[in-house]
Amino acid sequence: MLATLRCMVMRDLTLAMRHRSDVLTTVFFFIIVVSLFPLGVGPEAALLKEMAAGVVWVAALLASMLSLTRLFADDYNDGTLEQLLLVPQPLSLIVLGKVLAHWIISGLPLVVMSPLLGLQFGLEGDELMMLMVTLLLGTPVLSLLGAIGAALTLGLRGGGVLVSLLVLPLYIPVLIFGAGAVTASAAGMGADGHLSLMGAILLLALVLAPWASAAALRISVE
Amino acid sequence: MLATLRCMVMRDLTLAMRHRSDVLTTVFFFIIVVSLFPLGVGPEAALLKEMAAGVVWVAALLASMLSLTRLFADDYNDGTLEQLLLVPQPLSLIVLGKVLAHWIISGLPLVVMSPLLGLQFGLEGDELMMLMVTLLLGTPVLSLLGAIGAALTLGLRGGGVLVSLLVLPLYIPVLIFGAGAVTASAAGMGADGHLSLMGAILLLALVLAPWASAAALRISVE
Amino acid sequence: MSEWLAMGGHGLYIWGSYAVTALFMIVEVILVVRRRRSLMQRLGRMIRMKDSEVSG
Amino acid sequence: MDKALLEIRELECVRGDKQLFKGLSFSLGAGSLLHVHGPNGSGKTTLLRAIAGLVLQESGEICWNGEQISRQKDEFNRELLYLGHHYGLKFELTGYENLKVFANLSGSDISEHEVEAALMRFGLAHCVELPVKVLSQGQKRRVALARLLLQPSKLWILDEPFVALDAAAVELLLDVIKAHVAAGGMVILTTHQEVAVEVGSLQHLHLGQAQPAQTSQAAVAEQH
Amino acid sequence: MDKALLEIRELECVRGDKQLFKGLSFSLGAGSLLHVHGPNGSGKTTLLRAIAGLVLQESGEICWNGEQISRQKDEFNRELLYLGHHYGLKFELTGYENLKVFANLSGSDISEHEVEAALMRFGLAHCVELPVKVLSQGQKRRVALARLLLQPSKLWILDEPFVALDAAAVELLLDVIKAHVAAGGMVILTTHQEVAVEVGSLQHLHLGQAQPAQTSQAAVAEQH
Amino acid sequence: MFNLFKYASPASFYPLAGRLAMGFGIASVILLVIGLYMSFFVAPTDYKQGEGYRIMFIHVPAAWMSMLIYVVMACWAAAGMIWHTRLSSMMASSLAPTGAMFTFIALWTGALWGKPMWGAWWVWDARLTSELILLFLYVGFMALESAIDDPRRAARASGLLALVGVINVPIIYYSVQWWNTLHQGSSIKVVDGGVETSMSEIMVWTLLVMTFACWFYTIAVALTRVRSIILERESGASWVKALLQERKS
Ligand code: HEM
Ligand SMILES: Nc1ncnc2c1ncn2[C@@H]1O[C@H](COP(=O)(O)OP(=O)(O)OP(=O)(O)O)[C@@H](O)[C@H]1O
Ligand SMILES: Nc1ncnc2c1ncn2[C@@H]1O[C@H](COP(=O)(O)OP(=O)(O)OP(=O)(O)O)[C@@H](O)[C@H]1O
Ligand SMILES: [Mg+2]
Ligand SMILES: [Mg+2]
Repeated sequence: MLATLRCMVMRDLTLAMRHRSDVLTTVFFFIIVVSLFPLGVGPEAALLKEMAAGVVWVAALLASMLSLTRLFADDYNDGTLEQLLLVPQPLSLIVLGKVLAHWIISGLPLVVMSPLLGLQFGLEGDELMMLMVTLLLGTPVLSLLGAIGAALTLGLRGGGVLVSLLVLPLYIPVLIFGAGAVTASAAGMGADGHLSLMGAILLLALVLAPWASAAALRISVE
Repeated sequence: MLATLRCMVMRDLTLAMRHRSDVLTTVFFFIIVVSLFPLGVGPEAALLKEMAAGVVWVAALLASMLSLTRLFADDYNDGTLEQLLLVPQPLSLIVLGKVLAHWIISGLPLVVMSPLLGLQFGLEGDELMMLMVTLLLGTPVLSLLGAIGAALTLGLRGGGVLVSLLVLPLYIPVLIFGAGAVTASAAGMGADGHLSLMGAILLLALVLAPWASAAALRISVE
Repeated sequence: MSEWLAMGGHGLYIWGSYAVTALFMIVEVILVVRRRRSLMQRLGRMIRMKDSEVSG
Repeated sequence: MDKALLEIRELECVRGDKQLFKGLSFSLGAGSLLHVHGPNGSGKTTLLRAIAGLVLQESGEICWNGEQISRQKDEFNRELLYLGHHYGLKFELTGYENLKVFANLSGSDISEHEVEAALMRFGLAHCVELPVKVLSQGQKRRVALARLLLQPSKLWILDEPFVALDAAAVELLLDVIKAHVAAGGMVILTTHQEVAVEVGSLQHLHLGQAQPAQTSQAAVAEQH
Repeated sequence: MDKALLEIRELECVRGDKQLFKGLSFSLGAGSLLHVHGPNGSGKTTLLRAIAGLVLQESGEICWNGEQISRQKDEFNRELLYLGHHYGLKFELTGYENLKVFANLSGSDISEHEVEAALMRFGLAHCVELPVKVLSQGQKRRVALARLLLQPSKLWILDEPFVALDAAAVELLLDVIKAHVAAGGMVILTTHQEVAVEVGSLQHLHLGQAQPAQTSQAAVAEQH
Repeated sequence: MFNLFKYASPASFYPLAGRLAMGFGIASVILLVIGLYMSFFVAPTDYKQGEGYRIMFIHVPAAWMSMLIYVVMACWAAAGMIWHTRLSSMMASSLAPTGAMFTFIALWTGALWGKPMWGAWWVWDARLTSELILLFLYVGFMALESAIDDPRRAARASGLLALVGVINVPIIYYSVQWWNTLHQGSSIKVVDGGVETSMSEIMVWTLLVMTFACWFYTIAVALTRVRSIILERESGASWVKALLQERKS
């Protein structure tokens, strides 16, 4: 079991490394979206600080979602997915491997970058810490839920936009708790409740999402 | 010449109509992104009103950009693009046709929807009008500039994210003037300067972008 | 009458709500019925064509 | 013929509103080869994908070792190797890496040396280090076919495997198929090319014309 | 042979670090057919794409009517029809719509009736209303090939056109090619299948083995 | 709608659905007429909100229906996934448009109510937001279904989506509490209280009549739609041919 998981993760990481720009571009997209806001909204510091958590989280959502479209699409187009369905291993395990790789490529870098962006918006100390922790808990959920949407829209024209339509509503709880935790801790209130809820969501997604994605994949490949 | 243009526009519109959801999904993506912000930032009316123009414009940028990836990608993958290059018509004309269709599908609906979203953020009368006008001038520019990026990243893995990296910087002037015009008119200052600048940008893009995209396409297909 | 229509100053809102609701419901019913009717026509044509194929 | 390992009973497949075939029954034992014939669009690919479990049939049963394949996906997949119209290769990886991944996932423990030997056998010695993307059509297909030498599957399902191959490679593939059947394996294949696949217990299956009116044709399976 | 319309002089093509051929020269007049032979990876596709102007050559000249094609893209494209490994079809559109778009873009004024006749000729009468996506491999290729009947191009470049076609369709395509050559057209094609393309003034071009060491083989063009 | 369960075969369900649709359609028209009469002529003017509260008589039924329909839809989808009954997925897809319509009506009437009551068309309150998300879920369901050509694949894919989406409903529901403790609650609580205390018996009855009218309307429309869907997907079946022959003669 672990061997299968490792093989899938390594395969997808190798593929990503073949095009190293992939990893960078997700982060850059994240940075650019976050940086667009001050341009659109204007430079007032108080306003910016108040929006900070929301903007960073929304950008993380979008960045993760954008990179989603490619999660299964390449494998689908070149026929590898067909072959993966025929591999004598549980499909949900294979999906989990792919999701894990996706998170390492597109989620983890966001977590690492977030304090820098928070600084730009005037967040400090604890708030930065909280921003990072919520992203650390939240981004895997984004990848996991996103996998379901990506699997469902496989091979459909307009998949990129359709996947966002399907997936963003599912992301909303994560967004609310994630951004809420940062705001709460900025306001001096405890954010433990938020964090434990996010942990629960992560566990739930970890159990259910690979299974649902596997079912969706079987439907889509037919 | 006009026949070629019309043929391309009709072809792409037919393709889009084959999947009517395509048209809807771009709009919905736009709506969802705009709606995400209050969820992340919180429900305070004053704060929201201040961010309104910026948020709507950033969402328009992202929506237009997301649908861009598909502008040439489908044609490229199934080999039609190769055939379009071999057609005895100026390539920039064909590109212009595709861009026009793209705008009708993904830009125009945003313009139509924007007042409704403005209302949600508490904008009123003149500000709503201004938001619509700036989007009407700005979204064609987004499609035109985006085409260059889409053509350059054709066939590259991770095109979706890469295209944003190339294109977003080009979008920034449009964003600044567009959102700026709304803010200026909300603050009671005239926005004529902004608007005429946007008109100039539109004309420039209309002349140069199809030509640049055509050149980029030739490079990408080899 | 016009006083009743004004609904104590809230006329626009109330009638706006009821009118849009009525519009949507009526349009939905029309769409559903039209879908059924055109489907029946299509299927009828199909059957007729099959019949003529068999007999001819 | 040995005891039938693969049994198809009263199979019916429908795509869109078109019934491709129905009432299709046959069985296949160890050491036999089934050649599916039929004009374009007659449902050969659909049949092969249904047997591989990639397409749901409308009715009928597909049994492996007496049990329906949908009830024993993992066991059946262990015995199956399906190569379709698609190459099933990651274009960014090299041929070597592609084969290695498949070997790993199928759970078989394959050494570097074996993978190299397989590639060599298919005449790819000088392009092991190139990403599959830049290979020619025929070379891509050779890489995909090299999997045949690596995975110890009993049942091979090959959908037009000879496409894009040059004469030498066709010859080679025929040898590989013959050796597999001779060793008690089973092969189901389709091809429009004239190739001499005479081996073991050979069965021919003819799927009907792809005509609009004439949907429910009887499929003819003749023993060779 | 008539006056040469297409002339290739000292052509050299390189992919990556590999020289596929060099010093390749031949010329082709009206009413002639060039059959390019060679094992997998020998550079046939590359040569055909270079002639179509889709790949830049390393050195050498490709002239049409005495002038380099890169200097007269529009004129040359009007005379050219290239069908490669890819189908070049929009999978969401129906066969009819696909053909109509190409006909429109190439500037030829083609009636509905003619498009339908072309599809009919290729045996697609019953699937004109289906999106190409759901067609079988062979049916897809038939749709792509139906363009041959619609566009009045002089030079056809066909890269393995017989792939995925059943026997009847191969026969039909041969007829179409023969008619084109007989009417003074020109065809360049490659195929690994054994098909009898004996027509007009037939030329064979053999590209060398795809061996690592042996890069710069002399290409042999023999007159039939 | 549960007793229809034993009619799992489309052939036997089709004629039954026709009769049921007719019955529920007539009932809903009668109830609508009564309900509208009560809303405007029987129910008294509210002492606090004046006439404006009359929007309630469509707003609340629409909001309730929007949520109920999603849950029912997800149940049908689940039944379809588990028992592979073709009819279940057809029922699910026939409910979606009506559900989306009621969601939109709830949003629209809420907005029109909000302007005179709160002075704003829209506030980012949790309840309002979750209703908006519900609309997205409906639209996503329909978009996915229409994006897939093959009807059987479309049914299975959108069914899976409906199931995944329904997990989201309680999560959204509970997020209300978390959210409101952070940002001081909007006026909806106050208004709620106001309405509730002033809710006379006749108002409750009016509300009930309107709710049942909407409910029956939904059933009638969904059944009519499912009849079309059955015919579309089973157009090749022999019973459809027999039925059409019968109609023709
Ligand atoms: C766009 C704005 C609005 C939306 C999306 C909306 C949504 C909803 C929803 C989903 C429900 C059902 C909730 C439940 O049963 O628990 C509901 C019920 C209700 N809404 Fe609204 N609403 C909006 C505006 C308003 C306004 C402005 C008022 C009054 C001033 C209002 C008053 C009520 C009342 C009285 C109920 C019934 C509460 C109950 O069941 O106890 N709504 N609304
Ligand atoms: N949605 C649909 N509606 C009608 N017919 C369909 C639909 N989808 C697929 N088909 C038909 O089903 C058949 C699929 O055939 P399949 O791919 O199995 O053929 P094949 O025997 O492999 O042909 P080839 O030799 O060309 O590969 C085609 O005739 C196709 O037109
Ligand atoms: N980047 C590269 N580095 C080295 N070799 C390359 C590179 N790109 C392409 N090649 C080689 O160039 C050749 C391309 O051949 P081409 O596709 O023209 O062959 P072909 O004659 O059409 O073969 P087939 O019969 O298989 O279609 C292949 O041998 C391929 O390995
Ligand atoms: Mg096939
Ligand atoms: Mg080739």
